[in-house]
Formats: sequence, C-alpha cells, structure tokens
Amino acid sequence: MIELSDYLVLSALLFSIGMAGIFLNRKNAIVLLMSIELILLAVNFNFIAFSHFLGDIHGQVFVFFILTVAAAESAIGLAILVVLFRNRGTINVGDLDTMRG
Amino acid sequence: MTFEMPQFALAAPEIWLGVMACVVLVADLFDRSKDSRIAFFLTQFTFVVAIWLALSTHWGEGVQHTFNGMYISDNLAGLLKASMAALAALTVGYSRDYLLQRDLLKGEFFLLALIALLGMFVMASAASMLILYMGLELLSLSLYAMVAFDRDSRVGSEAAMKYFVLGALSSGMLLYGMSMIYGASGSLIITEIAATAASGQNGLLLAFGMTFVLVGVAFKFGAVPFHMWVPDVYQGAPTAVSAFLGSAPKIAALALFLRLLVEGLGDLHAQWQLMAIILAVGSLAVGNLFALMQTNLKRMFAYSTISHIGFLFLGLIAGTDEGYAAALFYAISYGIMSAGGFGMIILLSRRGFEADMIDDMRGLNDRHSGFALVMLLLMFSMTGIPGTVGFYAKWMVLQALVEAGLVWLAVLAVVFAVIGAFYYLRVLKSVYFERLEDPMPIEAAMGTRAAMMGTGGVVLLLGLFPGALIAVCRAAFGL
Amino acid sequence: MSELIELAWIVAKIVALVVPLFVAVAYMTYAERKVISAMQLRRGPNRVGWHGLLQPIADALKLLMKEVVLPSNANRFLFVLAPMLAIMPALAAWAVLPLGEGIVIADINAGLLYVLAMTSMGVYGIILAGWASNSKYALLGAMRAGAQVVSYEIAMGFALVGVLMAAGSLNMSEIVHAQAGPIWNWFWLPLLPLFVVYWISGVAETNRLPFDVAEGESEIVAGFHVEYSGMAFAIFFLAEYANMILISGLAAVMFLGGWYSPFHGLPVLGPMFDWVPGIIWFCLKICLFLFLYIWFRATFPRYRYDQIMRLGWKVLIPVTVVWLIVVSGMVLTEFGPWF
Amino acid sequence: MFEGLPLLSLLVWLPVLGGVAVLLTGAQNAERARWFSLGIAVVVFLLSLALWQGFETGEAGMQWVERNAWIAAFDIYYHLGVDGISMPLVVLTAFSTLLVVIAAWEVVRYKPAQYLAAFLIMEGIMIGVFSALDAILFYVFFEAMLIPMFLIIGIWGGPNRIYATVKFFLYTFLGSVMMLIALIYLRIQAGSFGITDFYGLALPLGTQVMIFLALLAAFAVKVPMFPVHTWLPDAHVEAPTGGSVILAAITLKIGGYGFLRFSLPITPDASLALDWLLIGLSLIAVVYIGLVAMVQEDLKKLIAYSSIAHMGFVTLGFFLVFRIIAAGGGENGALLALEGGMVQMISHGFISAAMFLSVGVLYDRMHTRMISDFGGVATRMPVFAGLFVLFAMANAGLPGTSGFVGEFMVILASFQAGFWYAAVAALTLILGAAYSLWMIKRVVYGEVKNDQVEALEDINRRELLLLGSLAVIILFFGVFPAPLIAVMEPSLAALLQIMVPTL
Amino acid sequence: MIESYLPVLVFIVLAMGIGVVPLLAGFVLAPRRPDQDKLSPYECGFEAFEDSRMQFDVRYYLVAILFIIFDLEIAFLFPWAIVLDEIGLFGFGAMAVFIGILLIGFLYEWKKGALEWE
Repeated sequence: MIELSDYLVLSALLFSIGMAGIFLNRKNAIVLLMSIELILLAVNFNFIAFSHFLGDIHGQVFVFFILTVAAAESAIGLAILVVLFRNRGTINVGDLDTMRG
Repeated sequence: MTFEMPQFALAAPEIWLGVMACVVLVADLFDRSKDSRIAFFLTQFTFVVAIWLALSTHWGEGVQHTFNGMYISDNLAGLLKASMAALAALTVGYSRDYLLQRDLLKGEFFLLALIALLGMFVMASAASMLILYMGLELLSLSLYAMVAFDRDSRVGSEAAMKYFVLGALSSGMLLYGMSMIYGASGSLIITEIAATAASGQNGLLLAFGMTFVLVGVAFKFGAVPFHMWVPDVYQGAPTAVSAFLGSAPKIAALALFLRLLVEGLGDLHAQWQLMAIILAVGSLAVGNLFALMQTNLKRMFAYSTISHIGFLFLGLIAGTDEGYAAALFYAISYGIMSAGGFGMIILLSRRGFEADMIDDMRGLNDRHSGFALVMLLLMFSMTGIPGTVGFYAKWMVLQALVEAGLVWLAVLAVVFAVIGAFYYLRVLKSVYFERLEDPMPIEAAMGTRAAMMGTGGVVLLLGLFPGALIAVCRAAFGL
Repeated sequence: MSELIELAWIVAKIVALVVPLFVAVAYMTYAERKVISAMQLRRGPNRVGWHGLLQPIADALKLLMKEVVLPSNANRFLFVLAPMLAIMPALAAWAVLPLGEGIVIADINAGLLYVLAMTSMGVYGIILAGWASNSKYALLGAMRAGAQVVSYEIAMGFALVGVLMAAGSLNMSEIVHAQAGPIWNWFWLPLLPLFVVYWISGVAETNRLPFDVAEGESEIVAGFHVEYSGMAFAIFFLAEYANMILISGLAAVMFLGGWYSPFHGLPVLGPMFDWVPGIIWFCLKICLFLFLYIWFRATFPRYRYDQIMRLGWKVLIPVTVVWLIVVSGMVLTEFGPWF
Repeated sequence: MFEGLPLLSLLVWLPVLGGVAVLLTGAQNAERARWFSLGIAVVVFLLSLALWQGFETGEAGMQWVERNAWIAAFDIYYHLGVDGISMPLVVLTAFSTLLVVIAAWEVVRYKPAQYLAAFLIMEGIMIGVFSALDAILFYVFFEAMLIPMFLIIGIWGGPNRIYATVKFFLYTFLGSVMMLIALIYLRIQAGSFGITDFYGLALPLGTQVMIFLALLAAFAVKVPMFPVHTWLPDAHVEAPTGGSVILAAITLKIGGYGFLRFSLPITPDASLALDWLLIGLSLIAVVYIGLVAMVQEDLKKLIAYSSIAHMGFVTLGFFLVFRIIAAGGGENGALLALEGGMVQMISHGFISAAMFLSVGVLYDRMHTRMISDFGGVATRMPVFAGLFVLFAMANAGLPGTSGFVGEFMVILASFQAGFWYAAVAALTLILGAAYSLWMIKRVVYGEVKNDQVEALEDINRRELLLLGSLAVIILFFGVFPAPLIAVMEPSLAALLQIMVPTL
Repeated sequence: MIESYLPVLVFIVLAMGIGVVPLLAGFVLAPRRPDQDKLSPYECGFEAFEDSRMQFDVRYYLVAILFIIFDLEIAFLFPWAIVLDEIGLFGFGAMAVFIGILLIGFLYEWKKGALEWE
C-alpha cells in the first residue's frame, strides 16, 4: 500500500529537482521554465495526495486552478523568452547580466 | 446539487474591476486615437470608482464572509483596496506621459494595470488559500507582462525574464507551503487553518508549510535574502512600470502576509517571528548598504525599497495589532513616496533620456524649484524626517516594537535609518547643491506636473495631519 | 490465472476489432479510388483481382518491400517514433467506441475525454515527424498541419461540449442511449450547427481534402512525411485512414444515434427493422460519412492555408460558442424531446 | 490685548506659512521677497514681544497653553505652552530671525526668496520646539529643523558645504532617533506623550540611565558637547552668515533647553548618577575647546569653538546642581547654577549672533575669513571696529556685558560644589579673554595689512542697525539682567523640585 | 471502477505494437541500399543550403498559445456541460461569465489580427 509519506517524499524530490534546475542551470532559459513546471507538479502532487488521504475534495480543486495558472504562466514565460531572444539573440541564462550592482 | 447564492454585493469592487477590465479592453479595440485616451480615462475612472466601492462596501460593515467562506469583507479589506486603487491611479497617471513619449502607449498597459489591481483586490479579500493564490497570480502575471512592456528594450526583457523566473519560483514555494498547510489542517479556508494552528495539531507539518509560505511571501516582498530580482527589475523595467510595481503591489504583498501568516497562522507567531527578524535585519542591512553604492536612481530606489521592506517587516514582527497597523501605514505611505520618486524620474525624462541616474537630478532646483521641493519632501519622507508622512510610518513601527519589548530591534532599525539618510541626501545634494549653468526646461504634460505636485502635497499634508490615516489603519485592525 | 484469461479475452476482443478495422482501411483506399473514378467517369483500379479487389493488398505488399530511408541528419529515434505516435491514438481511441448495444471494449465513464485525449495526441506524430526529418518541407508541413489540427481541435472540442450538454454524460454508450428514438431524436437535429462544425473539423483534423494543404503536393510536396518511405510511410497512411474511420464513428455515435435504427421506437416501422443488429446500423452510418469524405475529395477545390485558418477561427469557433449558449438554454428549459 | 489669541500658534505658523508665501510670490522678484520677509519677521518679533508682555512673571507653570487633538489614535495633542524657561528663547528666536532677514538684504544674491523662506520656516519650527509640550510634537519640530538648515548650509554655504551639511545632518539625525525610541518608551510607561506627564514617572535607575543616554545622544549633539562637537566648526565655517547666526544663537540652545525640559526632570536619578560624565565633558569643552579656539586661523572657526566652550558652561551649570546640593549648597545655590546656565544661553545667543554678523560684514567686503588676511580694520572701519571690540569683550565675559552675568553666576554656583570646579570653570574667563583679545588685536588693530583692507568701507546704516541693536541689548542685560532672571526663576525653581524632590 | 480502464491500457499497448510490427517488418524485409543522395533531405533536387531547423513565423507560436488557452477552457466546460441540468441557473450564470470573458479575449485576438494569415 502506498502511504501518504511516499507521495510527500516523491513530491519533495520533484520540488528539489525543480529548485536545483533553477539555481544550477546556467545555460538554457527554457530549462528554467521546465523547472518551474516541475515545482508546480510537485505542489499538485502534494495537494492530490493530501486531498485523497484527508477525504477532502478541495485540494483537487486547487490543483485544477494551479494547472490553469501554470498554463497561463508558461504562456507569458515563453512570450518573454521570445522577446528576450529577439533582443539578445540568446537565451543563455549566463548572459543575463547587463545590470549589476 | 444546489448552490448557496453568494452575496455578490460584497464583492462589488472586484466585480466592478473585472467588468471594467473587459470594457476597457473592448473600448480600446475600437478606439482609433493614437494615444488610447478612451482606455486611459476609463481606467482612471474605474480606479476612482473602485476606491469608493471598496470603502462603501467594506468599511464599517463588520466582518462578513461569502462565497462559501472564501471571501471576506472587513475593514482591512476596504482600506487595503482603497489605498491600492488610489496608488494605482496615481502611478498609471504618471505613466501616460512616459509611454506616450516612447510610443509605448497601448490600451493593453491600462488593461494590465486593471487586472493587476483586480488581483490585488482579490488578495485583499481572500479568506481561502485558493483565492489568495488566484489573486496573487492575477497580479504577478500582469506584472510580468508589464515589465516586458517595452519589447525592444534589452534590459527590459532581461528584467522581465528574471522577474518571471523568480516570481514563478516564489509562487511555487508559496504553493508548496500552502499544500503542507492544507495537509496539516485539511482545509483551504483561513479561519479553519487558524483553528488548527490554535489547537496545536500537526504542528510540525504546519510549521514546515509556514516556512515555505514565509519564504514565498518574502520573495514577493523582495526581502533579503530573496531580493535578487528587485534591483534588476526596477532598473530594467520601463520607469512607468517600476512606479506601478513599487507602490500598490507592496500593499498587496502585505495583504498576503496579513491574510495568510497573521490571520491563518497567527498562533505560530513565535515560530515565524525569528525568521522574520532575520529577513528584516538582512533587508535593512543589505538594502541600505547597497543603496549607498548606486549611481542609478531606479536601482537605488530598488535597494531603498528593500530596506523599507525590512522596516515594514519589523512592524509585523512585533506581532501585535499595533504592529500590523504600523506595517499597513508603512506600506501605504511608502507606496505614496515610491510612486512620487518614480514619478519624478518620469517627469524629468523625455524620449531618449531616461533621467534615471542620480546625476540627472543635478540642478533641479534651478530648473524648477517646485519639483525640487517635492523631491526634497519625498527624500526626507523616505528618510523618516518629521513633517513628512515617512516619519509617522517609522515611528509607528518603532512604537510597536518597543511595546512588544524588542527595543534592541528598534535601535538597530534607527541606526540603519540613519545610514539610509545618507543616500537620500546624496540625491538632494544633486537636486539642490549642484548648480547647472544652463538648466534644461522640463517637458512634461500638465497632468504629470499636477500629479507630481499633488504627491508632494499629500506627503506634506499627511506629514502634518497623519491622524486620520493612522486612525483608519488602526481601525482596520479593530484598534 | 483468471487474470490471464481476462487479459486474453481482452486481447481477443481488441483483435476482433482491429483486424476488421485494417481490412476496412485497406478497402477504404480501394473504395476511394473507385468512387472518385466513377465520379470522374473513369474505371479506377481494375487489374489486380476481380475489379481490382486485390489492389489494396498489392499496395501493402509493395510498401512492405520498399526501403525505409532514414535521412541523414535526422533524429533517428524521433523519426521512428513519429509514425507510431500517429497510429497509436487512431487505433486506441476505438477502445471506448460502442459498436452496438454493449459491444464496446472498455465501457468507461470518461469515454469522450479519453477520445479527445487520444485524438489530440495525433498532432505529436505530425510535429515529431516534421521535426525529426530535418527537412524544410517536412518542418513547414508539420508546422502547418500542426497549427491546422490544433485550430480545428478547438471547434471540435466546443462541438463535443454541446453533445455533452445534451447527453449529460461522458460515457459513449450513455451518449447513444440519450439519443434513443427515431431519426429526429438524434442529436444532429438540435445540435445541427455543432454537427456541421464537427464534421468540417473532422475533415480538417484528418488533413483531408479540401483541407490538405499541409501535404498538398503542389505546395510543399508531401508535407510532414515527405522524408518517409516504405513501411514508415505506410503507417502514416494507415493512421490517416484509421482516423477518418474513427472520426466517422464518433460522428455516428454522437450525432447520429450510434447503433439505433432511424425508426427506433416508431409504432410500425420500428419493429419492422428490429431484426437488423445495431452494429449494422452503426457501420452504415460510418459508411455514409466515409462516402462524404470521398465525395468532398472528388468535388471540392483545395482551400488556401489562410482560408483554412480563417474558417476555423473566425467561423467555426464563433458558431459553436453561440450555439453552445443556445443549447444550454435548451437544456435549462428542458426543450423538446431531446433534453 | 492678545489674551484671546492663540499667540503661540501664530508664532509657529505665521513664519512657516509666510515662508511658503515668500517662496510662491518672491521667486521672480527678489525685492518683493525681501520686503515681504521683513514684514513677516517684524510681525513675528512683535508678537513675541506681546507674548512676553502677556507672560505672568512669577508663575512657574505653563502659560499661553493650547491643546487640541492631533493624532487621536495615540492621544497625541497639538499642545503648546511656554514657561519661564522657554519664553525667553522664543523671543530670542524671533529676534535672531529678524536680524538674519535684515542681514541678508543685499548680501544674498542666489535665490534670495528661497533663502529667506528657509529662515522663516526655520523660525516657526524653532519656536515650535521651544513651545511644544507633547513629546511627539516636540520631536517633529526638533527633527524638521534639520530640513531648512540642511538646505541653508548646502545651498548658500562655502566651498566645502556639502561635506559640512551632510555631516551636520547625520550627526543630528543619529542623535535624535535615539531620543525617539526613548520617547516611545516613556510614552508606554506614562500612557501619554505629554512631556509633563513624563515627569512623575518612577523608573528604575537602569531604565533611567538608558533613557538618559538616549536623550543625551540627541541633546549633546545639538549643544554640542565634546566629543560629538566636530560637526559644528564645519557647519559654521561653511554656512552663510545667517545660517551661522541661527545655528549659534538658537539651535545650540535647543540642546540646552532639551536638558532642562527632558533629561533633568524625567531622569533625575540617572542625571545624578551620571553627572560626573556631563560635568567632565563640560569642563573639557570649556578648557580644551577654549585652547583649540586659540589656535584657529579662521574667524568663523574661532567663534564656533568659542561657542562650544560657552555652551560647555551652560551644561556645566545644569549638571552642577547635584554636586551643589551634595556639598550643602542648598536650593539657592542650585538655582543659581541653573539660572546661570539659562542666562548664559540667552546671552550667548545675542553675542554669538553679533560675532557672526560681524564676521559676515567683513566677509562680504573681503571674501575671506582668515585672521591673517586682516589687520588695521579699525583705521578704515572705526564704527564697526568699536562694535566688534565690544562683542569680543562680551564674548570674553567682560563685566558690564551680558556675557559676564551668566558666566559669573555659574562660577559662583560652582564654588558651592567645590573649589576645583570653580577653578577650572574660571579658566574660561582667561581663555576667552585670551582668544578674543588676540583675535581683536590681529584683526582690528595694527597696520593696514593689504590693499583690500585699505579699500574697506565702514558699515552702512543697515549693518549699523543690526550690530547696534545687538550692542544695546548686550549692554542692557549686562547691567540689568533682573527682568530676565525674574521671568525664568519660578520655572527653574519648579524644575529643581522635580529634580531633587528632597529639597 | 479503475478496472474498467484495463482494456484501454491493453489497447494502447497493442496499438503501439501495431505501430512497431510493420515498421520492423519493413526493416527486415525491405532492401537497404543507402547512399548520400538518397539520404539527403529533399529540396526539389537542390542541395540543402542551410540547416532546416530554421526560425518560422511567429504566428504558429501564436496559434499554439491560443490553442492552449482555448483547450483549457474546453477542459473546464466538460464537467460543467455534464451536470448543467443539475446545477441550474447559478451554474449556468457562472459559466456564462466565464464564456463571456473568453469571448472578449477572442474578440481581442480577432481585432488585433492574431487570427490573420496572409
């Protein structure tokens, strides 16, 4: 039987991978977007697991909203990425350092 | 399946904003003028009515819940909304001239501002984590787009990318925390979370969630060590957007904190206090010290924002209603000052000249002594000199701290305030003490000028008669 | 042990479905050529077997013996994966389609959702094929086809929402049950605009004429599968025809009362046709739609790409949305015999 | 005749609003700005005289009290009132501002309207400081004072003005924010921000010491006391003449006033416990700073250091009280010390104003303040030289001038505390005489040193009016200080009661 | 409940198999004689002169974004449509607002020319 804690551990792992993706990645900005999705996925996992084990539907409702928002978020993220690429000719994270201080 | 019909009237401000956002969108589609004037005036009209609606719906009507307990109407909501709408109106007012000069004026800007404000309103009235999150995202998504509004700006798109990634990351953290809190309390409703927190059940899980939530909120505030995005975004975004970003959303972040960590997890105050102290002291130190080194005014404002956030956190740390009222007052007054500061940059800038270096302020007194005076008031207000509203903000926070027995924090705070004075004085040095041989005239529209003068007037007026605003801030917490 | 038996039973059912389906696909190509030639006053295939009846088999064998070219610079893995992604959903969607009363492989509650999910996956095959081939024509074709498919998917989705409102269930059998009755009880009548939209979208979804610019020979050679040959090409081909049949089957289930006879429930005519099994009616209805496919191909000129997109976004979507509102009004007022 | 009027409010707000009006109307027309400012300054001065006239001498309590709700949420009141301690300072402020306005007449050419407005606003704020009876109101005025002074030094100051004004600002600001925390703490203890409500608080000694130190941070910087005095020479040297006058004549007094109004009555036990510190610092100021003054090359710096030394006398007088009582000096001795300090404050207000104005007169003609650039001024400017010598002597504490009265009273009182206090304090007379006379010798007398001095013209009527009126006042109080002492005595006696309840 | 999905799973696996088998058969049975020209991408007989993964029109991207938005909306409509007759006027109103906003967005795209193809 799969315990609640198993879900939580999995979600924590996903969350950590997402975090690591954001902070360790120095190359491609797309990876950042994917990492963000991963984090949201971890959150969804948590919500669904809790929702199931608590017998309360609201957590799953929340997941629906997160999914929707995540879609909008990636749309905007990609749009910004396109603008960035047009202005810079690169989406290398390491190159995003014009402003300093 | 039946539904309990919610009391829509309680959500009148949100409904109004939502409807008007649609109206503005459609109206702008059919507006053939070059400067989207219909959208602009409609937006300002919407803001003004929203202020009235917020106050008439929420203020003095007691605490009411609707939408299955997910929406709350209380004094706090009314005050938060009214102040956010007022600040939005002010900053959007500034932005018109700026955008027009740079061919950026499109109806979408106003639409985004409206939707951002809608998000803030929703946050202010949220009584459920779900609603809180929805409001937050509505706000954040609009802001991401606004930061990237100048599509041909290299720094603008870079700033937008950074803001987006870190903003989304902080939303993720916040959500992760929320999911833990949900797991611990079995509910998304804030009051039920508060009940769980009070009962002491699932303490560990709750504390775990609280930590993540606090980190997420700190990100949104831009508190150290989660402040990396603030300077870049403030500097890179079009000044009109920086102005918007620096004012009303700070109050919204405060709303997030108050609703989630105070109303929901107020019983865990002892646990988040220590973390908040670290955030506050770090923000004060980093904000003030880094601001000293800046030559770019927008960037300096960004660091100064961080330091102000630190001060605001001090009020929250006190953990009393006095402290929360102080933080609220601080947020509102800081919003005014920040709007004024960026407004000044907008006022002095023109196409091809951003006026965003401290040196660009040189000889302002020779160019226009009235605006110089306004800048003086703004800078002294940010420093916290009496006679300006900024003083009362700091004073209320300090008072709350001393009352809570945290005198050492108060002392630390004022020491940093003195350090902060130094860089505000540097701006004034440029404004007043450096003379220009042949001062450029200021090209700004009448409306912008009037708004600038009005902002200075408000700073001074509230500096002389802060009683009413203090009273409403306290009344929002039942004091 | 019983699990194994159960599994075997399932596999048997699937085989019983898929084999006729393949035969149908094969003879669909034959029928297509025959019908079109008839319309154009030609004779069509007539050499291989009696009246050319063995032609499809010959074609299959020919393709089997052709070399499968893996172009240089192509992404081999994706190149091979693409055709599988194309055929898989076209077949797997059949799992929930009721062929007759109770004749369904998986009678699941979320049937329609599943169908939608499966049909949406088809676009991956297209995009991957175009991308993996590393050819401009393929990429361009894939982009076009992808954009076209997703555009019409929206209109189709809206049309399906109308069906859901009318039927009140996602279960395909339930949807058919909701249409029990004679021909005017079926959903095509109250949902006529949605039916039309669905059908047009269906044609566009399968990249068939008159919406086949993505693979229009005169414009971009063969579109996304220009680099495919031999069996790999055959699978795309198979997928396209399987999809056509699937779309027709879905149309029959959702708008034309599935397995019900047109006279079902009528006083005299109804019992008269009681002996005909539901599956026959269902097949007939599919044939009707397949004939329409061929007919369109033979008669309509090809649209330009911008016209296609305009039709999808500016005509079909508004029509569906408006009609959705009308339908919801009808549902709320429990209008007519349908709701 | 003025009984019904809110005279203090008028005194505070008339100059402030007048200043704003000058800003608005005079930006284009310097002449209009000058006359307008003069009119306001005169009216304010007359009103301050009316205040004195209507002041009940012999009453210890607050007079002309106004009390209106201001920040209701925290029970903060717009609470004004004067007693014998603050009333003379209010008059002094009004008078000094009048002098400054006249002194600026043709001298200030860069943005005269802003200059005059800054001083008028400053005047209102300073009167507010002296008359505020609510701690927050006091603090607001106390800090707001920084704004005009910051600008005055920064805009119209000398070449090194920016360094000087920022230093001035930061020193004062740091000191005062500490006071703010102390005030907040006091309010929590007392339940009100009324200054007089703080007086009766029975705080433990440890707390008192903390509060005392916080208040000290604010007032010691203002006075300024050694070792936080370093901003003052910089500020004085760089400030325009008017700025120096106001700094020396009034803002320094605010430090002394703060000790009387806050430190001594609110934290008497801590004052007693730490009086050694204050006395020590005061004596250092008197002796060491006096010596420093002697070696100055710059006239203004010299006067600035002499101001620090004289203010050391003031604080010495205030904090000797406990020693005097301990040594059996009784109430009279203690009162003498307090009164001496007060008289010294008032007198120094006039004298330092006169000295700075004199230097201003020289500077306007020569554009230098270096002592070495002068010599033989007396031959070219006899009238000025006479007055200047008089002021220098008053500064040195010559009997017959007001400078003598205060110093004498303090020295007299210090004898009751112990011989050595008096001995060290009396050194100031010698040192003061030394640097003043030496300065006079080098500047006024001797050969005409160079062509510039050769070309000097004597003071005009405007300058004569300024310096002459100051001379009259200095001599008047020198021979007849009684009215001044009579005004302040009851209030100081009452203060003494609070400080040392056992008396 | 969940068991009824087993056939679906089996079907999907089999369908993949049906995709794989002919392909394998093709590889096994068909001749393999690759050469340079045969393997080069088809460009009407010309040499391919640049990488074919070129930038393409932003409108494809726009369509993709619009698709995501609309498809998500449809996903929300599904559950609503099923229970429409049970949730009554309130449910209808809620979705009407939703669709209304969607339509405004649609109108916006339309007027802004996001739907135009030249």
